[in-house]
Amino acid sequence: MDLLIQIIFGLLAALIIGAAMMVVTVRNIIHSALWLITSFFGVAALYLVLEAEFIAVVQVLVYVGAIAILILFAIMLTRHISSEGERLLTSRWWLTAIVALGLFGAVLLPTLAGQTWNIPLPTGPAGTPAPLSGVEELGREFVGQFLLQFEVAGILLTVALIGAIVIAFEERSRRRRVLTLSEEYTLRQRQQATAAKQAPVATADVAD
Amino acid sequence: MTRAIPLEAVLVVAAALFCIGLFGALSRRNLVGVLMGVELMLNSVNINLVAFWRYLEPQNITGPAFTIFIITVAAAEAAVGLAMIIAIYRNWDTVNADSVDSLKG
Amino acid sequence: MDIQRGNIIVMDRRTGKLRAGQGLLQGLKVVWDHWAASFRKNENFTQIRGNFTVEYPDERLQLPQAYRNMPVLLYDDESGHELCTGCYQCQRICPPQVIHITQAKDPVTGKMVPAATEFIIEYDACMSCGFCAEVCPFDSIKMDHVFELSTADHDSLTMRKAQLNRPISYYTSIAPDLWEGVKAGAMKKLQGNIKRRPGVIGMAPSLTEKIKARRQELAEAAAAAPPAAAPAAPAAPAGKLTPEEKAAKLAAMKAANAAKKAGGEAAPAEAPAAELSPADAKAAKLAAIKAANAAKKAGGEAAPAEAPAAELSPADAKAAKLAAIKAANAAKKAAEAAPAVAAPTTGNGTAAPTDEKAARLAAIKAANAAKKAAEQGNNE
Amino acid sequence: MHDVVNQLINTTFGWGWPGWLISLISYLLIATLLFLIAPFQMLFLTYFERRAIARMQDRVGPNRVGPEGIFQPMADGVKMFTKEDIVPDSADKWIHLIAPCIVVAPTMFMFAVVPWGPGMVPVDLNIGLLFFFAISSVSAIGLMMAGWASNNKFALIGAMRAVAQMVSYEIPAVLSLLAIVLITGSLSIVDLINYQGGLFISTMDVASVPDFGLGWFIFTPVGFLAFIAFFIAALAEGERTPFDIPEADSEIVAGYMTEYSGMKFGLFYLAQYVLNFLLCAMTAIIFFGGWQGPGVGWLYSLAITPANPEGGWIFNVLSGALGVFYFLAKTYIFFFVMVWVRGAYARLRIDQLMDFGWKFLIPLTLVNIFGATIWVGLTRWGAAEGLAFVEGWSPIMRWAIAFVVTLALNLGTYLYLARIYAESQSERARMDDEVLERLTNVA
Amino acid sequence: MIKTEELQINIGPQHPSTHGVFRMLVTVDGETITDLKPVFGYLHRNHEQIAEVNTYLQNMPYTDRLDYFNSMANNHAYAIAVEKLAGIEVPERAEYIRVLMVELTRVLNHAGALGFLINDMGAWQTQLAFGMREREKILDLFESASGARLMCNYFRFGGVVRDLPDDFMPRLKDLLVAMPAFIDELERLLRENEILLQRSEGIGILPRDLAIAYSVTGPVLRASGVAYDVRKAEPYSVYDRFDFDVPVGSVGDVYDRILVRIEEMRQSKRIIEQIIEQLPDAQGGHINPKARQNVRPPVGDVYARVESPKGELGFYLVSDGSTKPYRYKVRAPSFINLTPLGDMCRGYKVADVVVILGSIDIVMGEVDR
Repeated sequence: MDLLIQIIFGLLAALIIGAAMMVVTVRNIIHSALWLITSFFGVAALYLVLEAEFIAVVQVLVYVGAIAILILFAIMLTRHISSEGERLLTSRWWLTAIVALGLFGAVLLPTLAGQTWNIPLPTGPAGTPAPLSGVEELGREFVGQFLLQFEVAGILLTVALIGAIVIAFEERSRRRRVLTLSEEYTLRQRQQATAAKQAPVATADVAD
Repeated sequence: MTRAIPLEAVLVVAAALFCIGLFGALSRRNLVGVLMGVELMLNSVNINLVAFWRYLEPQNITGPAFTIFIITVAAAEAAVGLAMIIAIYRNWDTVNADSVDSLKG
Repeated sequence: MDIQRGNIIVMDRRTGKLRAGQGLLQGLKVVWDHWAASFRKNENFTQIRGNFTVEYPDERLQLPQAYRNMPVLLYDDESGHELCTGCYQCQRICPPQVIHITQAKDPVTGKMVPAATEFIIEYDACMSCGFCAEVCPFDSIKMDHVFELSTADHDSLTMRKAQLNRPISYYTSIAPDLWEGVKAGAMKKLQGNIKRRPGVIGMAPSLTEKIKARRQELAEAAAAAPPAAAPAAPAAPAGKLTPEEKAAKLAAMKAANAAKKAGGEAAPAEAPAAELSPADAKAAKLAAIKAANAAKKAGGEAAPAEAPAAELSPADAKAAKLAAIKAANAAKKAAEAAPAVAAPTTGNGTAAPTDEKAARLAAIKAANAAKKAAEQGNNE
Repeated sequence: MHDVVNQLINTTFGWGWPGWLISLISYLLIATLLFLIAPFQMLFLTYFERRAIARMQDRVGPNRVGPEGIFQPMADGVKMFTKEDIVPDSADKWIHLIAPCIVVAPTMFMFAVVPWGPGMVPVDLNIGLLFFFAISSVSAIGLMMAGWASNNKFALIGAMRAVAQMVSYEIPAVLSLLAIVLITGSLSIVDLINYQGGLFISTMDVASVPDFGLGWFIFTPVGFLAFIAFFIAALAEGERTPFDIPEADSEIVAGYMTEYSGMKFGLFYLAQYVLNFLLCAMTAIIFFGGWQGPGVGWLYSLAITPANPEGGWIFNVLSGALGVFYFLAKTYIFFFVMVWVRGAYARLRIDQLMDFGWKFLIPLTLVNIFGATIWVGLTRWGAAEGLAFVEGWSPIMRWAIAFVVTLALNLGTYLYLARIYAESQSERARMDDEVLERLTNVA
Repeated sequence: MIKTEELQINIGPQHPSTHGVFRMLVTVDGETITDLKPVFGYLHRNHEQIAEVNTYLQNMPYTDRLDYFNSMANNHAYAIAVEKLAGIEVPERAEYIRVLMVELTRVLNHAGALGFLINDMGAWQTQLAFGMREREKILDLFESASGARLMCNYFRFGGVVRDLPDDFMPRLKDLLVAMPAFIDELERLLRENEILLQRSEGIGILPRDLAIAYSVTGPVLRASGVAYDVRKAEPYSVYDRFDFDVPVGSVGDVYDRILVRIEEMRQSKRIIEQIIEQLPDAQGGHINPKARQNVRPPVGDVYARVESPKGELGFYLVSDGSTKPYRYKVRAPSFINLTPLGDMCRGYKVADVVVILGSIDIVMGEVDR
């Protein structure tokens, strides 16, 4: 049983890391986004392994169902830029690679050094109640212990929503508006009416 | 579960994910790519939170709760970020980070 | 604007009405009514509900008499004669020009006969306008009711006369009233045309064999009674000569001439007769007899007799061939009898007897052979 | 299933296999069963739809292949399989290939939480409803991939429309379910069904009501409004008329499926019909009690269950059969409604669809959530929660008052929103007028 | 909403809803149309030139193929033109039969057109199936009279090719029983349906003055509020003997076109009822017996027009005294009604294009000729 879980975990870790690697190295931005989705799925599966079903489902719902789709939409709306042949990375990508690797080393080395492998971890006593991750507990805590954070998150979401709309929405006057035939016709009539009002004498002359 | 896999293994995965995300966020030219890197980083943080909750304090709901908050923040960040990318695209006609270098809109 | 006898109605758009889904429910109601009513069959014009489907290959609607699909040619059931006279009216009016007619010619006189030897309609390009049926003065071309004509290729939709022929009885079965209206005139005109058609010209191709068989029966019956009475009466059949008879006569005449040419010495031409079909049997016999007479007249000296038929229709090709072979044999015999070189026997034996051409060829060859033999006879 | 397999292997044969192996075997069995059921549902649904809609149009529909044309879908399937698989030259081959799979996979996943009868649920997740909707949003990715990989303008537009529509209609769907979740207090689908015993009034609201399995949510104003909103959202999610904009054949040919042929196209079809089946099943489960119906509860109480180990196995079979019958009957009735709607209506335009979703359905469902809280307060809360005035009322009285209050609230909201929505449409025309006015002055 | 690049989409010539092989080169900004260029000619069959090498009568079946939905109306216009040119009298009874056929044609055309329009809006054939059901009934009548359902080729110079069969009138009366029910039902389906209103109200508005300027005719013109109907403006045949109203719209959008078509079906039914009343008293036979079909009109030219279901259908013929027209020109309503399409679609959404196109009710056979 343990072996099974270890194998599953190994596969999941490989999936998550591999997909993430593809995200940052693949040339086509759409493929990159699809790898990102793969990575999200891997993380959701990892949550399931960690017995956090609710988080896993929320991960799928929010990351895959919303954020990934938003990203895909953004890519498609800014499509003709993501063409082939352009440089994928910035000119100093090696620097960032060193920074990232260094950070990983800094985190990983102490972990590897200080780890005593294959020693069963101190787990709770046999009668430990099941871990709390149910919806009910979360809901209670959201309106209890974490009320402030909950409110702040709500406000953040609202602000983000409004902000996103404001940023992405063109001002009405700047937006190109295609007049329909009847609108054009009305416009012309009104313009003629205003012109006639402004220069009644001239129109009278023409009429004569 | 907790018997089979040490906490550190999960943390190593999270750290690797974070570093990859960092690399992506710093080195990709495409702004959407940058955003994807940031999403990876946020995911790694979530893994950490869930792992710590599960291994250390399964009776305390704080871990999942904050994971949810971070997911919320990530959603907000993605929405605003992508809106900004689209606004940038509209003004500069590009989504490359190093082409967007003037302060004038 | 003013209009006469009527008003201008400005359509009511019913604006200002609160629309909270009543229209949607109304639509659902209508569809539901149809669904609920669809379990019974509806064949009634007054109803708008119920299942209207005609499950086509199993059920078929009664086509109206006036229905027109593709043109066909009618022939008379009784006599087998086609109503078509090859007058080209339909060919001329046909808007897409898909009708092609070859008018029949009298093989003897070369004159036009009121019948069509070939009649082609390209069904694939026909637009079913029905003009051909309307203009046809002899009511020969009519619009068929068969519409299941689909094929995989265009060629099979080029209909020749044999495929176009339909008996009048078929047409009366699909459009009795329409036929009733034109029957008298059409049949009268047909009788007039039959008189002007020699032999099987103008008969439905599918019927010629049958008709020939019948005629043979009649002839055999006739031949059994007075077998030798006729030989001396060459002029007798003149009135009702069929083209074959004519042809045979012609051949006989030619043979006689050739024999005469052979220096007054008649060749012992052999008659190409007995087994021939009644129509030409008589003629051929006659010819043979004549040739024999001529030969006899020629005083026992061999002269090639030329036998049959110049322009026989395909059906009598067999007869023609036979006649030709016989003539050739006769010529051979004649050549043997005389010190003449054998007349070149023609290759008729192998030629397929199916078409006119071969028969004609055979006849021509036979004639040539006869001529040659005659020349040789002369030379000696 | 686990119990049955365990019984068979360990008790009957006495092989003593470990528990995880038994679990594995039972889950594999269930998965196989569901993977068999799903395509057959799809085959039958296509036939059902074609026949029903033909009847609505005074026709007969397919009736040639087999008795009454029942094998027509098989013939179509054979046709699909034997067709040439065309991949456009400029398509992204791999994504083009895996997109249909990604569309189909989530629909199969969703079967995991659908209960077919009493005690007949593949996995009783305590977040079943959330799982259902989380997974259903995944297929949007597949649609996007299909549209993008085809390298075709129609496909891309269709995919964008499909995804925009799915994402925006997920919100009213989830919000309308939220009202129900508030009442039941659980995200588990099994709990949801168990709540719906009773006779017009749920036994959970009023305990004294006899249990005929008819205490469906549809009989409450909150449930009714939620049902309307959910069903409309389900139509949009399942891309059914009047919301079949992503594959609007009269505008964008076949939407994201334009460049697909053969079995890949068939997979999209499979996904769509299976999704439709699941949405109908969900509607039946959430608002019409799923397998609940007269007799099922009583039969099941006599059967072998963890709570009642001394029951008769025949009652398991009977209650299961009756429950599955009720469930499928309800599901097919909803599918018939989908067909019915398809037969009657035209299609909305994409902007109208968005307007309708965002400006009408979402406010409606939000108000409905408010109604649900009133419902919960009036039927369940007492002095402890701060509602002291309800204390003296009898349960049936509380139920009746809750009914009246929520009915008034929902009806008023509906009419008010309908009016506002209509006004917002004319408001738009007025805005156009303003633009014209401004342009006039500019010139 | 969000500015994107302008995208060019080809709708057609191979497209489910272009009513034939019609191509629209649509430039869209997001979903909004900035430009639409109609491209036609894919169904060009050289109709007018063929007509000039055919005799006058031979052209009759070709006119069937112009607007293959309403072959009777096309026949009528052409017959009137040639009769005017050659001075052929038409007996009264023949005129009644002609008008009867043409009005039936109008009903079947509108039933089909509305069905196709709703189909373009995305309905799944139901309304079309209902329309087609009525159309089939009328076509059955046509078949029994002329011998063909679509390509009727029924009219001849001086009358019609054959008189109505005996069972025609009873069947027609049956049909008239069903027709109001059908029209009412169609109205119930179309008139108040919210989805349909959303799709048709305010869509494709063609203002009155512009409609006249574009020389649009038929229901499209009347929907724009101009009460112009050739049957009233210049009564031909026996149209001056019937009472009927001219429905007009007030806005000129797709919804008005639907309403006008529904009302026109009612008016046609009214005319048919009057024909049934008056037909037994009509003088003469089904055709003028003195009229030669192989006409050789005197030198001259003529323009004859009728109110075909799609608009004013006119034939311009020039005769040089021979049996063939020297010049043959068709004023095809579909073609001329199509001219404002590009302008009408501007500013609307992609989905509206097919609806506007459907509301114009074109038949490509007539547009390309």
